[in-house]
Amino acid sequence: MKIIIGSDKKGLQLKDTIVSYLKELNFEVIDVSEGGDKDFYDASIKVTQMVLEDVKNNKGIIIDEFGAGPFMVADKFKYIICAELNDEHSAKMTRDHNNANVITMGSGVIGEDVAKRIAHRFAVAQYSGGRHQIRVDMLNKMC
Amino acid sequence: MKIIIGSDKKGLQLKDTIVSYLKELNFEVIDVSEGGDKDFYDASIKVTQMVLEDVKNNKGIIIDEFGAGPFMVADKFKYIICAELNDEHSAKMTRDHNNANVITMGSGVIGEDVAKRIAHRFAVAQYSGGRHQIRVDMLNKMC
Amino acid sequence: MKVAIGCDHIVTDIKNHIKEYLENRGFEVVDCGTYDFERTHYPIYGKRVAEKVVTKEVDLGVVLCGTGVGITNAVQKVKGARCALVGDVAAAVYAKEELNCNIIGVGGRVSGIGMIEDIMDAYFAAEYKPTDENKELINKIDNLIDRTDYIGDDHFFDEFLEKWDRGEYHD
Amino acid sequence: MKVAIGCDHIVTDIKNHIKEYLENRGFEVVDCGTYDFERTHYPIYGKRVAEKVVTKEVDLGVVLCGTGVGITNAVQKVKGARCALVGDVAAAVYAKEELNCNIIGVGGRVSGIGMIEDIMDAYFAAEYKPTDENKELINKIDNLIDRTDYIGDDHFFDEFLEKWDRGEYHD
Repeated sequence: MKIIIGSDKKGLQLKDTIVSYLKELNFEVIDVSEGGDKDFYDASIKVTQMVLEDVKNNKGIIIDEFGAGPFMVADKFKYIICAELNDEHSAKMTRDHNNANVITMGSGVIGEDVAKRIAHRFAVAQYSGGRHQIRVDMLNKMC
Repeated sequence: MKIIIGSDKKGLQLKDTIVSYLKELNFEVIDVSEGGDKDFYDASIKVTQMVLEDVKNNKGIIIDEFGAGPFMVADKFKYIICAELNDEHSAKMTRDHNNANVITMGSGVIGEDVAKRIAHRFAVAQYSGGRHQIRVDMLNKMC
Repeated sequence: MKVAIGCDHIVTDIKNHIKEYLENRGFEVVDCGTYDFERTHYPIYGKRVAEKVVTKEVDLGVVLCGTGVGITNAVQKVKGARCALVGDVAAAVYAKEELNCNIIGVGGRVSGIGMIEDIMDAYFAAEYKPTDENKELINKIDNLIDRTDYIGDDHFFDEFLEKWDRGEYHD
Repeated sequence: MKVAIGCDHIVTDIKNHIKEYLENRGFEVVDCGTYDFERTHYPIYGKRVAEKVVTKEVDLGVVLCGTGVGITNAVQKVKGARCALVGDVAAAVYAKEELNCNIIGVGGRVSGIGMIEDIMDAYFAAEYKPTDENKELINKIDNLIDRTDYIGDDHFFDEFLEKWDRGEYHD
């Protein structure tokens, strides 16, 4: 499992913090936005496309100031299930129940400690499948 | 009305951002922790004591990594009503209903945009008194 | 202001509360369901809300499930939907002002009802501020999906619902 | 584990939910009220919970009101209480590990029930990690209040309740 991570300039500082943190925890992290991309659109496209290369195993994280823009971009791709996250509770639930393969976070919204916990929970969470699969099948038929 | 603001080193960056932001909005801001205090205790004592000099008019803001330590300190003083804030909703309610005169925020918990909105709402909010005064009287009789 | 609202069975009571809150503001609210607490599937309701918004049957939309993640995903898969899932006022205002967000999502088990009310106030009060830069971004987002064939197709998910009824999805 | 819990009339249903949640974990929960939705005053219940904690009648405490601000203030005014008001797991864990936080506060209209459950899990699982530095900080915090005379005084607020009954507090 690879974790692909990208950001624009406003998300750069938090992105770099999360990259270091996940590397320390021995996750395989690919930083696609060294120095920060021009805008959230470019960062989101890069992360999303690399996640789609192995969509069952890869996970993506996109950071800008609010998380909303990257969510609008990433989630438009078939087989991407993206979660715009502000809290640790959702971070746990979203892979477990929703099979999310990308998350977005806003550096202007959450602090570093909360962001680290969200990233960690997302990185370790497993999809529980079962009854949840019908909803994932429905989403994957769309767009 | 003066807004007294302080922080330890971990809250320094966010504190400086809030100081500039409130000054731009033409509030009278007194920064008691230039460069950041050694720990949250020292910053909290300085802010609290200056708020107490004119407790009906002054407001205080204390920032460290989590907001919890400053809350534990400031709220131990008679006539201080302190709110540990993570969200904009509480920021509005807490002066209106609770007559809070000090708030604390954690730079590791909330992002800059949310922190600015919290600070602004706290700065402009007025105490609505009335039925809420019984609870304030009760708090002020304690400690 | 005409607003479509949708949820899953985890948060129907909170959806009803928001509906009433918006109606008290004078909005006309189109309740796309679900209407009770019987187990159902969030994509059905997310798709319905998004379709009403992108076909201009309503002005804006509100969606929620436990975390908000599931239902906002269904929304986003509809061409023209620009949804934000928020837990604070700052992101709600940004999404509307900068990206002309047309559907706002919240997590009914994540945010409390006072916070949700504040988010609603801020989202509906904010206005899109067009700039050349954000118009181009919005255009790029809207063009990421080509398909529109499932808009208005109420039987689009039937194959999965039949599979569900046959007991083929189980824990 | 013995836990005292208290709330005001705005969030009694959420308090009941948390009580049940903690009992299902095997905790003994002492419900300090309020018990219904009749208008009352948060300092009464915050004081009760804090007193049970600082007199070691229980191990830890949980308090909530709409935002959590009011009731956590009453808690903090009791010598020996070290309360944190949180909306996330990170601050809950920090407060317990570093400051041996003995009463945790949440906002019932701010945080959703799933978030609150997660905060409870994290707070009760975390353990205080004593260091010379944090022991000194805790000591300094505890010494900020001298008075202990109102601990256990159930009539401490009577003068205000009588004034309330006479209709002297009104909007």
